[in-house]
Amino acid sequence: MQVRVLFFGVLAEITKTNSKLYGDVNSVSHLRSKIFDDFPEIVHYNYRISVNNEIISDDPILKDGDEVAFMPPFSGG
Amino acid sequence: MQVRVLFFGVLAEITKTNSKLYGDVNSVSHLRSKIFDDFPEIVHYNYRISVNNEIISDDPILKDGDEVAFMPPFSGG
Amino acid sequence: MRSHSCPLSAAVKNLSDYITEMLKNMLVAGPVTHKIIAEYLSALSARKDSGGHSVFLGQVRADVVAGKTVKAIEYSAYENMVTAEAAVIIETILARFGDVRSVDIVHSVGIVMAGEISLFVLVSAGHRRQAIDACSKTVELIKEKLPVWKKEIFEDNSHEWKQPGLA
Amino acid sequence: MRSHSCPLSAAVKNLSDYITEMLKNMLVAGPVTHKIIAEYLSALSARKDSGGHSVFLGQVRADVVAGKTVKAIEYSAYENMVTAEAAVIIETILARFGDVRSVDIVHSVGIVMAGEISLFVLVSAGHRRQAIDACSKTVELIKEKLPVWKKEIFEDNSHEWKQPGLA
Repeated sequence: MQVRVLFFGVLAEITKTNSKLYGDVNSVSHLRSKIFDDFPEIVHYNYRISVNNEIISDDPILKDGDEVAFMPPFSGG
Repeated sequence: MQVRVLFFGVLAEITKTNSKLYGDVNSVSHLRSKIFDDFPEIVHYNYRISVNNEIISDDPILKDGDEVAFMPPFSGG
Repeated sequence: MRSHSCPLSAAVKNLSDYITEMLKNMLVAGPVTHKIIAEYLSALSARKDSGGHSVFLGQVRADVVAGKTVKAIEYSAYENMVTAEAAVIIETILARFGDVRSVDIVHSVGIVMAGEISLFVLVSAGHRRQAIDACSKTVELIKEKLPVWKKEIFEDNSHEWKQPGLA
Repeated sequence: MRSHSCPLSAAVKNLSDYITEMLKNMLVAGPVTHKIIAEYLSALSARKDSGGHSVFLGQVRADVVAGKTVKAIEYSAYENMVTAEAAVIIETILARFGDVRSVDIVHSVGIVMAGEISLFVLVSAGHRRQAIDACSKTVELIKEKLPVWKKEIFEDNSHEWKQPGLA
Protein backbone atom coordinates (compact mmCIF):
# COMPACT_ATOMS: atom_id res chain seq x y z
CA MET A 1 0.00 0.00 0.00
CA GLN A 2 0.97 3.55 -0.56
CA VAL A 3 -0.30 6.97 0.58
CA ARG A 4 0.43 10.42 -0.79
CA VAL A 5 1.51 13.01 1.77
CA LEU A 6 1.10 16.71 0.98
CA PHE A 7 2.96 19.54 2.72
CA PHE A 8 1.63 23.10 2.68
CA GLY A 9 2.82 26.57 3.57
CA VAL A 10 5.97 26.76 5.65
CA LEU A 11 6.00 22.94 5.91
CA ALA A 12 6.50 22.66 2.13
CA GLU A 13 9.43 25.03 2.55
CA ILE A 14 11.16 23.09 5.33
CA THR A 15 10.56 19.69 3.71
CA LYS A 16 11.56 21.16 0.31
CA THR A 17 8.69 19.27 -1.31
CA ASN A 18 4.95 19.60 -1.82
CA SER A 19 4.26 15.91 -2.00
CA LYS A 20 5.89 12.61 -1.10
CA LEU A 21 4.77 8.96 -1.31
CA TYR A 22 4.98 6.65 1.71
CA GLY A 23 4.43 2.87 1.65
CA ASP A 24 3.69 0.38 4.38
CA VAL A 25 2.14 2.72 6.91
CA ASN A 26 -0.84 1.39 8.84
CA SER A 27 -1.97 4.50 10.72
CA VAL A 28 -1.50 8.26 10.86
CA SER A 29 0.71 7.97 13.95
CA HIS A 30 2.87 5.42 12.15
CA LEU A 31 3.13 7.70 9.11
CA ARG A 32 3.97 10.65 11.34
CA SER A 33 6.89 8.86 12.97
CA LYS A 34 8.31 8.10 9.51
CA ILE A 35 7.91 11.74 8.50
CA PHE A 36 9.64 12.91 11.68
CA ASP A 37 12.58 10.67 10.75
CA ASP A 38 12.77 12.26 7.30
CA PHE A 39 12.08 15.85 8.39
CA PRO A 40 12.95 16.27 12.06
CA GLU A 41 12.39 20.06 11.87
CA ILE A 42 8.63 19.50 11.53
CA VAL A 43 8.39 18.86 15.24
CA HIS A 44 8.89 22.59 15.86
CA TYR A 45 5.79 23.60 13.91
CA ASN A 46 2.06 23.68 14.55
CA TYR A 47 -0.07 21.88 12.01
CA ARG A 48 -3.24 19.92 11.52
CA ILE A 49 -3.54 16.71 9.54
CA SER A 50 -6.25 15.84 7.07
CA VAL A 51 -7.00 12.48 5.47
CA ASN A 52 -8.84 12.71 2.16
CA ASN A 53 -9.84 16.35 2.82
CA GLU A 54 -11.15 15.72 6.34
CA ILE A 55 -9.25 17.12 9.29
CA ILE A 56 -8.64 14.34 11.83
CA SER A 57 -8.27 14.47 15.59
CA ASP A 58 -7.87 10.74 16.27
CA ASP A 59 -5.45 8.22 14.74
CA PRO A 60 -7.21 6.60 11.78
CA ILE A 61 -6.05 3.51 9.92
CA LEU A 62 -4.64 4.36 6.48
CA LYS A 63 -5.46 2.48 3.31
CA ASP A 64 -3.93 2.38 -0.13
CA GLY A 65 -4.41 5.62 -2.08
CA ASP A 66 -5.23 7.85 0.89
CA GLU A 67 -4.17 11.49 0.65
CA VAL A 68 -2.73 12.87 3.90
CA ALA A 69 -2.00 16.60 4.26
CA PHE A 70 0.15 18.40 6.81
CA MET A 71 -1.30 21.90 7.14
CA PRO A 72 0.00 24.88 9.16
CA PRO A 73 -2.62 27.33 10.50
CA PHE A 74 -4.68 28.75 7.63
CA SER A 75 -4.11 32.34 6.51
CA GLY A 76 -6.30 32.87 3.47
CA GLY A 77 -8.22 35.97 2.45
CA MET B 1 -40.66 88.71 6.50
CA GLN B 2 -41.02 85.60 4.39
CA VAL B 3 -40.12 81.92 4.76
CA ARG B 4 -39.88 79.19 2.13
CA VAL B 5 -41.78 76.00 2.90
CA LEU B 6 -40.74 72.77 1.17
CA PHE B 7 -42.93 69.68 0.84
CA PHE B 8 -41.43 66.25 0.19
CA GLY B 9 -42.60 62.77 -0.75
CA VAL B 10 -46.31 62.15 -0.47
CA LEU B 11 -46.76 65.65 1.01
CA ALA B 12 -45.57 67.23 -2.25
CA GLU B 13 -48.19 65.11 -4.01
CA ILE B 14 -51.12 66.10 -1.80
CA THR B 15 -50.15 69.81 -1.72
CA LYS B 16 -49.44 69.67 -5.48
CA THR B 17 -46.31 71.73 -4.93
CA ASN B 18 -42.71 71.30 -3.82
CA SER B 19 -42.31 74.76 -2.42
CA LYS B 20 -44.45 77.71 -1.27
CA LEU B 21 -43.65 81.11 0.28
CA TYR B 22 -45.37 82.27 3.47
CA GLY B 23 -45.15 85.77 4.93
CA ASP B 24 -45.93 87.13 8.38
CA VAL B 25 -45.43 83.95 10.36
CA ASN B 26 -43.72 84.31 13.72
CA SER B 27 -43.29 80.67 14.74
CA VAL B 28 -43.46 77.14 13.39
CA SER B 29 -46.82 76.54 15.08
CA HIS B 30 -48.16 79.72 13.50
CA LEU B 31 -46.88 78.63 10.09
CA ARG B 32 -48.35 75.16 10.55
CA SER B 33 -51.82 76.53 11.25
CA LYS B 34 -51.64 78.54 8.00
CA ILE B 35 -50.53 75.42 6.11
CA PHE B 36 -53.40 73.40 7.60
CA ASP B 37 -55.79 76.06 6.28
CA ASP B 38 -54.31 75.75 2.77
CA PHE B 39 -53.87 71.95 2.79
CA PRO B 40 -56.24 70.40 5.31
CA GLU B 41 -55.36 66.87 4.10
CA ILE B 42 -51.88 67.19 5.67
CA VAL B 43 -53.36 66.51 9.10
CA HIS B 44 -53.80 62.85 8.11
CA TYR B 45 -50.07 62.30 7.53
CA ASN B 46 -47.01 61.71 9.69
CA TYR B 47 -44.13 64.09 9.12
CA ARG B 48 -41.23 65.83 10.78
CA ILE B 49 -40.37 69.50 10.34
CA SER B 50 -36.91 70.93 9.77
CA VAL B 51 -35.82 74.56 9.90
CA ASN B 52 -32.67 75.29 7.89
CA ASN B 53 -31.79 71.56 7.66
CA GLU B 54 -32.24 70.89 11.38
CA ILE B 55 -35.11 68.72 12.52
CA ILE B 56 -37.02 70.52 15.28
CA SER B 57 -38.97 69.16 18.21
CA ASP B 58 -39.95 72.47 19.87
CA ASP B 59 -41.64 75.54 18.36
CA PRO B 60 -38.89 77.92 17.22
CA ILE B 61 -39.38 81.56 16.20
CA LEU B 62 -39.04 82.02 12.44
CA LYS B 63 -37.05 84.80 10.80
CA ASP B 64 -36.91 86.17 7.28
CA GLY B 65 -35.34 83.74 4.80
CA ASP B 66 -35.75 80.59 6.88
CA GLU B 67 -36.32 77.33 4.99
CA VAL B 68 -38.92 75.07 6.58
CA ALA B 69 -39.41 71.50 5.31
CA PHE B 70 -42.33 69.12 5.88
CA MET B 71 -40.88 65.62 5.62
CA PRO B 72 -42.68 62.24 5.70
CA PRO B 73 -40.73 59.28 7.15
CA PHE B 74 -37.49 58.74 5.21
CA SER B 75 -37.24 55.82 2.80
CA GLY B 76 -33.88 56.16 1.07
CA GLY B 77 -31.47 53.45 0.01
CA MET C 1 -25.58 67.10 -8.47
CA ARG C 2 -22.87 67.28 -11.08
CA SER C 3 -21.01 65.00 -13.40
CA HIS C 4 -19.33 62.20 -11.60
CA SER C 5 -15.68 62.08 -10.63
CA CYS C 6 -14.15 59.83 -8.04
CA PRO C 7 -13.05 61.43 -4.76
CA LEU C 8 -10.44 58.79 -4.00
CA SER C 9 -8.65 59.51 -7.25
CA ALA C 10 -8.00 63.08 -6.13
CA ALA C 11 -5.30 63.74 -3.59
CA VAL C 12 -7.02 63.82 -0.21
CA LYS C 13 -5.59 66.97 1.36
CA ASN C 14 -7.45 66.70 4.61
CA LEU C 15 -10.62 65.27 6.08
CA SER C 16 -12.76 68.29 5.41
CA ASP C 17 -11.66 68.51 1.75
CA TYR C 18 -12.27 64.79 1.34
CA ILE C 19 -15.79 64.98 2.73
CA THR C 20 -16.58 68.06 0.63
CA GLU C 21 -15.41 66.30 -2.52
CA MET C 22 -17.32 63.11 -1.65
CA LEU C 23 -20.55 65.02 -1.06
CA LYS C 24 -20.35 66.86 -4.39
CA ASN C 25 -20.56 63.49 -6.15
CA MET C 26 -22.92 61.79 -3.77
CA LEU C 27 -26.24 62.31 -5.55
CA VAL C 28 -26.54 61.04 -9.10
CA ALA C 29 -29.45 61.44 -11.51
CA GLY C 30 -30.81 57.97 -12.29
CA PRO C 31 -29.18 54.68 -11.37
CA VAL C 32 -25.74 54.20 -9.85
CA THR C 33 -24.17 52.74 -12.99
CA HIS C 34 -21.55 50.03 -13.26
CA LYS C 35 -19.26 52.71 -14.67
CA ILE C 36 -19.52 54.75 -11.47
CA ILE C 37 -18.93 51.67 -9.32
CA ALA C 38 -15.93 50.65 -11.44
CA GLU C 39 -14.40 54.12 -11.00
CA TYR C 40 -14.57 53.87 -7.23
CA LEU C 41 -13.21 50.33 -7.20
CA SER C 42 -10.33 51.10 -9.55
CA ALA C 43 -9.21 53.91 -7.24
CA LEU C 44 -8.73 51.39 -4.40
CA SER C 45 -5.47 49.95 -5.69
CA ALA C 46 -3.71 53.19 -4.75
CA ARG C 47 -4.64 52.62 -1.09
CA LYS C 48 -1.84 50.29 -0.12
CA ASP C 49 -2.61 50.78 3.58
CA SER C 50 -6.05 49.14 3.26
CA GLY C 51 -6.55 45.43 3.69
CA GLY C 52 -10.31 45.27 3.35
CA HIS C 53 -13.09 47.05 1.50
CA SER C 54 -16.73 46.49 2.29
CA VAL C 55 -19.31 47.44 -0.30
CA PHE C 56 -23.08 47.62 -0.10
CA LEU C 57 -25.26 47.85 -3.20
CA GLY C 58 -28.95 48.65 -2.86
CA GLN C 59 -30.96 47.44 -5.82
CA VAL C 60 -34.55 48.11 -6.88
CA ARG C 61 -36.62 44.95 -6.47
CA ALA C 62 -39.46 44.01 -8.82
CA ASP C 63 -41.76 43.50 -5.84
CA VAL C 64 -45.34 42.45 -6.41
CA VAL C 65 -47.74 44.62 -4.39
CA ALA C 66 -51.43 43.72 -4.52
CA GLY C 67 -50.91 41.91 -7.82
CA LYS C 68 -48.94 44.70 -9.48
CA THR C 69 -45.21 44.47 -10.22
CA VAL C 70 -42.85 47.34 -9.42
CA LYS C 71 -41.07 48.48 -12.59
CA ALA C 72 -39.11 51.38 -11.08
CA ILE C 73 -38.63 53.57 -8.04
CA GLU C 74 -38.54 57.34 -8.24
CA TYR C 75 -36.31 58.83 -5.54
CA SER C 76 -36.64 62.39 -4.34
CA ALA C 77 -34.29 64.06 -1.89
CA TYR C 78 -33.95 67.21 0.15
CA GLU C 79 -30.54 67.71 -1.38
CA ASN C 80 -29.01 70.32 0.94
CA MET C 81 -30.04 68.39 3.99
CA VAL C 82 -28.86 65.08 2.46
CA THR C 83 -25.34 66.37 2.09
CA ALA C 84 -25.39 67.96 5.56
CA GLU C 85 -26.55 64.68 7.13
CA ALA C 86 -24.13 62.60 5.06
CA ALA C 87 -21.23 64.71 6.35
CA VAL C 88 -22.36 63.94 9.91
CA ILE C 89 -22.62 60.21 9.07
CA ILE C 90 -19.07 60.13 7.67
CA GLU C 91 -17.67 62.02 10.66
CA THR C 92 -19.52 59.65 13.00
CA ILE C 93 -18.10 56.56 11.27
CA LEU C 94 -14.54 57.88 11.12
CA ALA C 95 -14.67 58.83 14.81
CA ARG C 96 -16.10 55.47 15.88
CA PHE C 97 -13.99 53.16 13.68
CA GLY C 98 -10.36 54.22 14.00
CA ASP C 99 -9.12 51.74 11.38
CA VAL C 100 -11.41 53.12 8.64
CA ARG C 101 -9.59 55.06 5.92
CA SER C 102 -12.51 56.25 3.78
CA VAL C 103 -16.28 56.19 3.46
CA ASP C 104 -17.96 56.80 0.11
CA ILE C 105 -21.68 57.06 -0.55
CA VAL C 106 -23.49 57.40 -3.88
CA HIS C 107 -27.30 57.65 -3.91
CA SER C 108 -29.74 57.97 -6.79
CA VAL C 109 -32.23 60.76 -7.33
CA GLY C 110 -34.98 60.30 -9.94
CA ILE C 111 -36.01 57.13 -11.73
CA VAL C 112 -34.21 53.83 -11.10
CA MET C 113 -35.57 50.74 -12.90
CA ALA C 114 -36.00 47.33 -11.25
CA GLY C 115 -32.63 45.55 -11.29
CA GLU C 116 -30.68 48.81 -11.23
CA ILE C 117 -28.58 50.06 -8.31
CA SER C 118 -29.80 53.03 -6.25
CA LEU C 119 -27.27 53.05 -3.42
CA PHE C 120 -23.52 52.38 -3.32
CA VAL C 121 -21.55 52.47 -0.08
CA LEU C 122 -17.81 51.74 0.04
CA VAL C 123 -15.81 51.61 3.25
CA SER C 124 -12.06 50.91 3.28
CA ALA C 125 -10.13 49.98 6.39
CA GLY C 126 -6.78 48.59 7.42
CA HIS C 127 -8.40 45.30 8.41
CA ARG C 128 -11.56 43.46 7.46
CA ARG C 129 -13.55 43.63 10.69
CA GLN C 130 -13.81 47.41 10.84
CA ALA C 131 -14.43 47.68 7.08
CA ILE C 132 -17.40 45.32 7.40
CA ASP C 133 -18.83 46.76 10.63
CA ALA C 134 -18.43 50.36 9.53
CA CYS C 135 -20.10 49.69 6.16
CA SER C 136 -23.01 48.01 7.93
CA LYS C 137 -23.39 50.96 10.30
CA THR C 138 -23.14 53.47 7.43
CA VAL C 139 -25.99 51.73 5.59
CA GLU C 140 -28.17 51.83 8.72
CA LEU C 141 -27.45 55.54 9.26
CA ILE C 142 -28.28 56.28 5.61
CA LYS C 143 -31.67 54.59 6.01
CA GLU C 144 -32.34 56.39 9.29
CA LYS C 145 -30.94 59.87 8.68
CA LEU C 146 -31.01 60.82 4.99
CA PRO C 147 -34.06 62.81 3.87
CA VAL C 148 -34.84 60.70 0.79
CA TRP C 149 -38.21 59.36 -0.34
CA LYS C 150 -39.14 56.58 -2.70
CA LYS C 151 -42.18 56.21 -4.88
CA GLU C 152 -42.82 52.77 -6.34
CA ILE C 153 -43.99 52.88 -9.95
CA PHE C 154 -45.89 49.84 -11.20
CA GLU C 155 -46.10 48.34 -14.65
CA ASP C 156 -49.47 50.01 -15.22
CA ASN C 157 -47.86 53.38 -14.29
CA SER C 158 -49.83 53.68 -11.08
CA HIS C 159 -47.67 54.49 -8.06
CA GLU C 160 -47.41 54.16 -4.32
CA TRP C 161 -45.25 55.98 -1.75
CA LYS C 162 -43.12 53.73 0.41
CA GLN C 163 -43.83 54.49 4.09
CA PRO C 164 -46.34 57.15 3.03
CA GLY C 165 -46.49 58.48 6.54
CA LEU C 166 -50.23 58.14 7.03
CA ALA C 167 -50.94 59.09 10.63
CA MET D 1 -8.74 26.44 -11.83
CA ARG D 2 -9.96 27.39 -15.29
CA SER D 3 -10.80 30.47 -17.27
CA HIS D 4 -13.31 32.64 -15.56
CA SER D 5 -17.02 32.74 -16.30
CA CYS D 6 -19.67 34.10 -14.05
CA PRO D 7 -21.97 31.60 -12.35
CA LEU D 8 -24.86 34.03 -11.94
CA SER D 9 -24.98 34.60 -15.67
CA ALA D 10 -25.80 30.95 -16.22
CA ALA D 11 -29.29 29.73 -15.49
CA VAL D 12 -29.21 28.33 -11.97
CA LYS D 13 -30.88 24.97 -12.34
CA ASN D 14 -30.63 23.93 -8.74
CA LEU D 15 -28.54 24.53 -5.66
CA SER D 16 -26.08 21.76 -6.32
CA ASP D 17 -25.47 22.89 -9.92
CA TYR D 18 -25.04 26.45 -8.73
CA ILE D 19 -22.47 25.52 -6.09
CA THR D 20 -20.60 23.27 -8.53
CA GLU D 21 -20.41 26.08 -11.08
CA MET D 22 -19.34 28.61 -8.45
CA LEU D 23 -16.55 26.36 -7.17
CA LYS D 24 -15.12 25.76 -10.66
CA ASN D 25 -14.43 29.49 -10.89
CA MET D 26 -13.50 30.09 -7.29
CA LEU D 27 -9.71 29.94 -7.50
CA VAL D 28 -7.98 32.29 -9.90
CA ALA D 29 -4.27 32.49 -10.73
CA GLY D 30 -2.99 35.89 -9.62
CA PRO D 31 -5.13 38.82 -8.46
CA VAL D 32 -8.91 39.03 -8.56
CA THR D 33 -9.04 41.58 -11.37
CA HIS D 34 -11.47 44.43 -11.85
CA LYS D 35 -12.69 42.58 -14.94
CA ILE D 36 -13.70 39.56 -12.84
CA ILE D 37 -15.43 41.78 -10.27
CA ALA D 38 -17.24 43.69 -13.01
CA GLU D 39 -18.52 40.42 -14.50
CA TYR D 40 -20.06 39.37 -11.20
CA LEU D 41 -21.58 42.81 -10.59
CA SER D 42 -23.03 43.11 -14.08
CA ALA D 43 -24.83 39.78 -13.60
CA LEU D 44 -26.72 41.22 -10.60
CA SER D 45 -29.17 43.27 -12.64
CA ALA D 46 -30.90 40.08 -13.73
CA ARG D 47 -31.74 39.29 -10.08
CA LYS D 48 -34.85 41.38 -9.74
CA ASP D 49 -35.77 39.62 -6.48
CA SER D 50 -32.68 40.98 -4.70
CA GLY D 51 -32.74 44.27 -2.85
CA GLY D 52 -29.24 44.22 -1.42
CA HIS D 53 -25.80 42.93 -2.32
CA SER D 54 -22.94 42.92 0.14
CA VAL D 55 -19.40 42.68 -1.20
CA PHE D 56 -16.12 42.14 0.59
CA LEU D 57 -12.79 42.78 -1.11
CA GLY D 58 -9.56 41.63 0.54
CA GLN D 59 -6.55 43.59 -0.64
CA VAL D 60 -2.83 43.03 -0.16
CA ARG D 61 -1.42 45.70 2.17
CA ALA D 62 2.08 47.14 1.77
CA ASP D 63 2.78 46.44 5.45
CA VAL D 64 6.14 47.31 6.90
CA VAL D 65 7.58 44.40 8.91
CA ALA D 66 10.87 44.99 10.75
CA GLY D 67 11.71 47.85 8.39
CA LYS D 68 10.89 45.96 5.18
CA THR D 69 7.87 46.72 3.00
CA VAL D 70 5.63 43.95 1.66
CA LYS D 71 5.53 44.09 -2.13
CA ALA D 72 3.35 41.01 -2.74
CA ILE D 73 1.76 37.97 -1.15
CA GLU D 74 2.07 34.51 -2.62
CA TYR D 75 -0.98 32.38 -1.87
CA SER D 76 -0.94 28.61 -1.92
CA ALA D 77 -3.99 26.41 -1.47
CA TYR D 78 -4.95 22.79 -0.98
CA GLU D 79 -7.27 23.13 -3.94
CA ASN D 80 -9.42 20.00 -3.57
CA MET D 81 -10.04 20.72 0.07
CA VAL D 82 -10.67 24.43 -0.60
CA THR D 83 -13.55 23.62 -2.90
CA ALA D 84 -14.91 20.95 -0.53
CA GLU D 85 -14.82 23.41 2.41
CA ALA D 86 -16.26 26.25 0.30
CA ALA D 87 -19.23 24.07 -0.60
CA VAL D 88 -19.85 23.52 3.11
CA ILE D 89 -19.56 27.27 3.78
CA ILE D 90 -22.11 28.10 1.08
CA GLU D 91 -24.54 25.44 2.30
CA THR D 92 -24.12 26.74 5.87
CA ILE D 93 -24.85 30.32 4.84
CA LEU D 94 -27.86 29.43 2.68
CA ALA D 95 -29.29 27.30 5.50
CA ARG D 96 -28.77 29.97 8.15
CA PHE D 97 -29.87 33.05 6.16
CA GLY D 98 -33.15 32.25 4.46
CA ASP D 99 -33.32 35.55 2.57
CA VAL D 100 -29.94 34.99 0.85
CA ARG D 101 -30.21 34.24 -2.89
CA SER D 102 -26.57 33.60 -3.76
CA VAL D 103 -23.06 33.45 -2.34
CA ASP D 104 -20.03 33.88 -4.59
CA ILE D 105 -16.40 33.54 -3.58
CA VAL D 106 -13.28 34.19 -5.67
CA HIS D 107 -9.85 33.67 -4.10
CA SER D 108 -6.37 34.14 -5.53
CA VAL D 109 -3.69 31.50 -5.82
CA GLY D 110 -0.13 32.59 -6.61
CA ILE D 111 1.36 36.09 -6.58
CA VAL D 112 -0.82 39.12 -5.73
CA MET D 113 0.94 42.50 -5.59
CA ALA D 114 0.32 45.11 -2.88
CA GLY D 115 -2.82 47.08 -3.80
CA GLU D 116 -4.32 44.14 -5.72
CA ILE D 117 -7.38 42.16 -4.64
CA SER D 118 -6.94 38.59 -3.38
CA LEU D 119 -10.47 37.82 -2.14
CA PHE D 120 -13.91 38.72 -3.50
CA VAL D 121 -17.10 37.71 -1.71
CA LEU D 122 -20.55 38.65 -3.01
CA VAL D 123 -23.77 37.87 -1.19
CA SER D 124 -27.18 38.81 -2.59
CA ALA D 125 -30.36 38.81 -0.55
CA GLY D 126 -33.90 40.05 -0.71
CA HIS D 127 -33.18 42.65 1.94
CA ARG D 128 -30.07 44.44 3.17
CA ARG D 129 -29.72 43.02 6.68
CA GLN D 130 -29.23 39.41 5.64
CA ALA D 131 -26.99 40.37 2.70
CA ILE D 132 -24.66 42.24 5.08
CA ASP D 133 -24.72 39.70 7.92
CA ALA D 134 -24.29 36.70 5.61
CA CYS D 135 -21.37 38.33 3.77
CA SER D 136 -19.69 39.09 7.09
CA LYS D 137 -20.15 35.50 8.25
CA THR D 138 -18.91 34.11 4.91
CA VAL D 139 -15.69 36.12 5.22
CA GLU D 140 -15.12 34.80 8.76
CA LEU D 141 -15.70 31.21 7.64
CA ILE D 142 -13.29 31.66 4.73
CA LYS D 143 -10.58 32.85 7.12
CA GLU D 144 -11.28 30.00 9.53
CA LYS D 145 -11.99 27.05 7.24
CA LEU D 146 -10.22 27.39 3.89
CA PRO D 147 -6.82 25.67 3.64
CA VAL D 148 -4.95 28.62 2.13
CA TRP D 149 -1.54 29.98 3.13
CA LYS D 150 0.09 33.31 2.51
CA LYS D 151 3.74 34.15 2.18
CA GLU D 152 4.68 37.82 2.40
CA ILE D 153 7.33 38.83 -0.13
CA PHE D 154 9.31 41.95 0.69
CA GLU D 155 10.92 44.52 -1.60
CA ASP D 156 14.31 42.86 -1.14
CA ASN D 157 12.74 39.50 -2.22
CA SER D 158 13.10 37.98 1.24
CA HIS D 159 9.91 36.38 2.51
CA GLU D 160 8.02 35.46 5.62
CA TRP D 161 5.11 33.08 6.19
CA LYS D 162 2.07 34.63 7.81
CA GLN D 163 1.13 32.62 10.92
CA PRO D 164 4.04 30.26 10.27
CA GLY D 165 2.72 27.83 12.81
CA LEU D 166 5.81 27.65 14.96
CA ALA D 167 4.97 25.49 17.93
